[in-house]
Amino acid sequence: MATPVTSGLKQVKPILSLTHVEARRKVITLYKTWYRQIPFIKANYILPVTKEECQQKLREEFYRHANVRDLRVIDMLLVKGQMELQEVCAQWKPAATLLRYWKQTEEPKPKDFMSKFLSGHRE
Amino acid sequence: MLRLPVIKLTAGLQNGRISVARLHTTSSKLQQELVEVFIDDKPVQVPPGTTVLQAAAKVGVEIPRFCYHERLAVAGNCRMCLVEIEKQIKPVAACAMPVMKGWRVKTNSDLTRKAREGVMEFLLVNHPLDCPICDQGGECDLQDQSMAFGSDRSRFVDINYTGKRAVEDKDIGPLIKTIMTRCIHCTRCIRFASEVAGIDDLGTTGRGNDMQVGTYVEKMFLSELSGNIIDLCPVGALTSKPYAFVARPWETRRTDSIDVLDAVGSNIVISHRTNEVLRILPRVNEEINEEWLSDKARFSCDGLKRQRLITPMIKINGNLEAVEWEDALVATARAIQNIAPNKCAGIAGKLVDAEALVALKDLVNRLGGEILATEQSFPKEGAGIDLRSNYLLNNTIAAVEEADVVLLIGTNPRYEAPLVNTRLRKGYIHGEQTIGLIGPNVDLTYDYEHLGQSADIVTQLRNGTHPFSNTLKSAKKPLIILGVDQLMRKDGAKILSETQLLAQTLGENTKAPEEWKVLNILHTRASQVAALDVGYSSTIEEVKEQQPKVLFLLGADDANIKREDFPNTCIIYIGSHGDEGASIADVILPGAAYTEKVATYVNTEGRSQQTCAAITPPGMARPDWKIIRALSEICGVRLPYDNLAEVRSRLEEIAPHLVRYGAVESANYFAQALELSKQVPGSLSSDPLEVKQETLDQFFMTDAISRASQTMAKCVQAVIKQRESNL
Amino acid sequence: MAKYLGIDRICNFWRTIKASGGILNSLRLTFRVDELRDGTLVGVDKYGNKYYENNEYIFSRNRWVIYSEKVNLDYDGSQVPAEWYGWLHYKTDLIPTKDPSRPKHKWIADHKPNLSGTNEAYIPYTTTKPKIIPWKPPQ
Amino acid sequence: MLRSIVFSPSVTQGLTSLIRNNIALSGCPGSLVFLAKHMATDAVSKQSGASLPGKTEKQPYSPFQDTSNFAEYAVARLDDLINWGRKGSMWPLTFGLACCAVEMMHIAAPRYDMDRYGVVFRASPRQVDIIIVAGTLTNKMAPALRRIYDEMPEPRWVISMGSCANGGGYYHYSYSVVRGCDRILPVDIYVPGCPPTAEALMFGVLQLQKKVKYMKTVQTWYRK
Amino acid sequence: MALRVSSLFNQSNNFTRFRLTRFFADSGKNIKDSDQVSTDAVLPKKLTVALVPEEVHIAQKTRQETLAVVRENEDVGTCSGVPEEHIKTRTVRIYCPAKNAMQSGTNNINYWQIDFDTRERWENPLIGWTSTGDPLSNLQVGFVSKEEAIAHCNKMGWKYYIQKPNVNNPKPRSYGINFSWNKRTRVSTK
Repeated sequence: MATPVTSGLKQVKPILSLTHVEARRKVITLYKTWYRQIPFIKANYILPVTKEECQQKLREEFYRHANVRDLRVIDMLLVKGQMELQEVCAQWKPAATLLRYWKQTEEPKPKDFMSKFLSGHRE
Repeated sequence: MLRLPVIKLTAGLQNGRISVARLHTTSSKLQQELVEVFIDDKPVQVPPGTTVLQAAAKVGVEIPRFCYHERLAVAGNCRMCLVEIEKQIKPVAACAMPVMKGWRVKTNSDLTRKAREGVMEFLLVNHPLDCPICDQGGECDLQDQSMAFGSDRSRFVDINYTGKRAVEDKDIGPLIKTIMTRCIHCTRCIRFASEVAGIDDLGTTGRGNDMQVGTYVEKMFLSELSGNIIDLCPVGALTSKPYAFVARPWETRRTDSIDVLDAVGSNIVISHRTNEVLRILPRVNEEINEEWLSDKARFSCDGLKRQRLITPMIKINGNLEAVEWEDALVATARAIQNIAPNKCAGIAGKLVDAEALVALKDLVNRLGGEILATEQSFPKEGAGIDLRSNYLLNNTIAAVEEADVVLLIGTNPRYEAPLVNTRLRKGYIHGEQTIGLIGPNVDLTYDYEHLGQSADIVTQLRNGTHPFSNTLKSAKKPLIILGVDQLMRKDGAKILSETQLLAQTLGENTKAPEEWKVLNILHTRASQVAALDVGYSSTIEEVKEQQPKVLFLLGADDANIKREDFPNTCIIYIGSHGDEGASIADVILPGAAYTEKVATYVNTEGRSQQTCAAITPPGMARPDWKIIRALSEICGVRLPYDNLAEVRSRLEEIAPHLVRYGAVESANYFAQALELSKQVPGSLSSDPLEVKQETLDQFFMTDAISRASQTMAKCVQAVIKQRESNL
Repeated sequence: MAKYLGIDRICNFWRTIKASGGILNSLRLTFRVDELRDGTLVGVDKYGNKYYENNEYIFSRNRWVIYSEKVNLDYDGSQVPAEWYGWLHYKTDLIPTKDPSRPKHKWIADHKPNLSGTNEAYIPYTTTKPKIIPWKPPQ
Repeated sequence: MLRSIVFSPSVTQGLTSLIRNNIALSGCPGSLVFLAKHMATDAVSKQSGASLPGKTEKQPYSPFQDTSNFAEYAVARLDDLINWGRKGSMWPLTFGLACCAVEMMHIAAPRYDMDRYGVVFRASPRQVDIIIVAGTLTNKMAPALRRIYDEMPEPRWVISMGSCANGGGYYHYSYSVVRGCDRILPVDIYVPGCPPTAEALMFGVLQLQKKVKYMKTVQTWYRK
Repeated sequence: MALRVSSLFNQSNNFTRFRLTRFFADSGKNIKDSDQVSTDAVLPKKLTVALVPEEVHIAQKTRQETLAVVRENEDVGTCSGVPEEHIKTRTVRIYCPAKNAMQSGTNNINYWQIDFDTRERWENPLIGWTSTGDPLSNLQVGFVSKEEAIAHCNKMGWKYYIQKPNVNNPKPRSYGINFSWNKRTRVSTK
């Protein structure tokens, strides 16, 4: 069961950023771009969410990966975030897909043992 | 999957390399000179006497075969393994030909290919073209090899099929369906029957085109291992009767798991589809079951679909009624409420996993109860269950075949652990083993010296007053296997201590290696070792004496547990099948069977293994430990684990070896155990040693699952019918 | 000339009405079967359905059935028995009474119309075996 | 109207239903009860008296005969009226999914001419009473079908046409096909066949009419 | 209003394009060595000149030459798009597939494989086949060696355990023992 933790370092070809400082700068840039884009997104799509909710969600999505340390993973996430932004700005995504961030239609899965036990065979 | 060809290629090579390396280490030990041969120009060093086929396998070259099987004797009659050897005029049967120094074997030359094609053509001339209705289709060696090595066109011109061979089908029992026209006379089944199963019932009659495989007279193939000839058959001549026309191999999902119907812990593969177990196949594990599987493990899977508990039930007005989980749990909790300390007990049954055992132990302890019993009691005198060496098959199953003298005390391994018996038979045939038996005179499929049925023969053997003791004392690797049923006797502790003393004497006398252990206990219940490891030390009698207010039956279906003994007790049954236990219960909480949960089982040698969940528990059934965990929460004594990983860490706390899957945690402290056992008072009683399963019909139905199985019931009937007939 | 002026149609119309038993009966029949046609009565089956033919109509309209009075407005296609079905659908030109090759077995069952919606309706049942057979507690 | 009767060799089918309706309506001088009565037992038996020879006992028009008092009688006749209206103008939505759809087209064509029963195809679920599921319903289409069904106004009926819609048919063992549209919708009429002929579908529609005739809308309300 | 929205949109579009270009410009099309020329070709001349300052060019150049230092165990799981639930709660079994008992071929088993713990499956009421909510239930990846499989699991962030492979140690076989007089291996039936 044990997962061995190897903590050696290695040299790799960077994807976008060379250092963590650079990566951080890029993340903040991406965040700001998204943040400034929110009013326009709201204007383009007709979303049943407020600006504050959007900002909250944006923050959530960025903080979800707050513990990522690997430079290249950060870069990949940056690229993905950028692609996402592009999709939203150009309205390639329909509103319903965009609303998936809020998971409104998802039934929350039971979290504690008893409700899991009573609701079914969930792990 | 695209990467697979590459993987195969590299892995094959690597495999070859590993084998060679291993060979070198052994060779340095044995100081044998090795023979160098070249398989397709790849050099390989093998010990003399190795066959060409084995040498080829070492470099990862597979030679096609039908009759050759690495666990059976060489027959050399299918001729599929013909290969060309340089400077030899004729192709050579690789399976039977020992290598000579410097031979250059060509496994893919024109001559070889032509030879294979010819053999294939001969086989197919008389083989029916009924692949679409054949159960072997999709996992048939003949199909695969005719695709790979056969000719792409037929020279068969007899369109009226006047000359095509047809053979009458045989009836050899309720397990094996025979379609003898498909037989290609590889004789694997015959060799299995006579070598491994030890029953010379199968054989050939007639010659040439008239040759037939079958029992000479129409009778059932009376073996507890008969299912294996289905696996061995390279074509569809012998197929599984319960599985006939059920599914194709490519549409089933396979899950690797462990068998729990005996204490051997055979590795199995569960074939299932749409949440239904279709069949069970053996999985190779050299240390436990090799490639075999007992019939009970293989064919009782239809018992998993019958007599199931699928909803919780409560006794309302004297009748058990199906209820929701909430109601059942609350009703149970109400019964448990305000219970006086030590008025709560648990009995664990045959098929319980270690997780559930631990959960129940924790729950009962938290409710103030101390008495946790197993159906199979273990004597408390002496070391009791504190030292593992007291209750394990210490020497491991694989090592049984290495012994030269074996003493069986009060056990019938043929039915209690068929795969241990195959090891004994292997040792008997290939290792010239001498076997002695104290107990009833049963048919063990090999010759043994029957020493008698009385328990004090053990003492006589130790004192040297018995004629067999000389054989035993001169043995290089002696082995004692004590049947666990004898420990249930009144003088069980004494028998154990006498056996320990005898083992100690033998161990001192011989020059067996350090890790060789003479004393071995053979269990019959899959849950027993784990239960003893976890600390289920009481007996059913103690529970009866205590008269608990609440009694948990964790899959306990023993006939000794009777309602009359517990007049004022709330009996809570947790298990998968409705059997003895469920019918006396006040509350039934439906659990999962072994194919439906990830669970830990410890086999008789102390090897912990885990089953995998193949299918989902039916209806409202839940894995057992979860039920106990949920119940604990309702009762207000929450157990501190919410998922499997946490239960397992609790298991690790109690006994770390329980989560070291696949490994045998060998027991020590033999000396201490012996010291403690010397203090055991009492004397051996004069009652003869008895075993529960003496004949084949007693083998099939031993637990809730196999009792629910229709196939097993048919087997019992067939055996009884066979016994009554005059053949 | 009459044809040109369409007088023959009026004749036809009157003839049809006459064949149907007068104006009132014609209206009644039209109400019941939505149609008024003149034709020769070819046969009557044992349920009272009348089969007509008039080859002046184009093919596919020249044979028809007037259902039994018994069923009134609740007629439907399945009330035509098997022996007449073939004639009505141009599988044969011989009506059952004139066809010598019709099989006559004792065991041939009586014709039954489609009984959907009634108590005798066919209700399919599952033939699949249940995957799990639950345990029934002894009572 | 007369023109068409006169100038066709027989009474034009498409218009006869109109005649029938007219007769039915003209027989009713305003009172609903009277109308219902007229349509039901009395009127019919009176008519039959003068009709063709070999008169026998006739099946009454209305299936609701066992009325014990006037109120029940009244609601039964109301039901008759409503049912008569409903079954006279059943508009199906075409849900053509496969080859069955071609046969479904045929019933709209002149030979089978569904219009004479007041059955007219509509393209919008908002305007229809029946949905005819004609063809293989795939897993992917299933949500769309259900959605369209949900959009239909009450009362609504479902005709499942062909083996595939009935129970998966030829594609029963396919991983991507719904094994019968009755797993999605409450089906009223199953039309067997692969594909069913247009005639069979027609028969199905007529069976549905029969079913509608047995509906107890007002009576259920009254009982409540 | 519509006009305003559209104008907003246009604006925003420009806005993003600006950001986008800038982002990519200083992030660089950098992995490949020969990208310097093509970057210029792809980007509009004006934009490149206006928006990509000189420092970026320098950065690009350095990027081509330098290597970043990262930790050895890569964490690809987070950016693989696999739902978090299926990374954190899953256990992988690394094992050598066993030979199919029904057949004697062994060429298809000499590799390592990973598979996942079984999650719930149920019979789908719609089609009658078995459904699962588990995207990984059909994932079986083959590897040449155990180490590769372990590395993969580490990379994806899965917990794993290794099932002990089978040790096959065949004993030499001989045709002759079927006929030996003094051994129990002598074959009685044929």
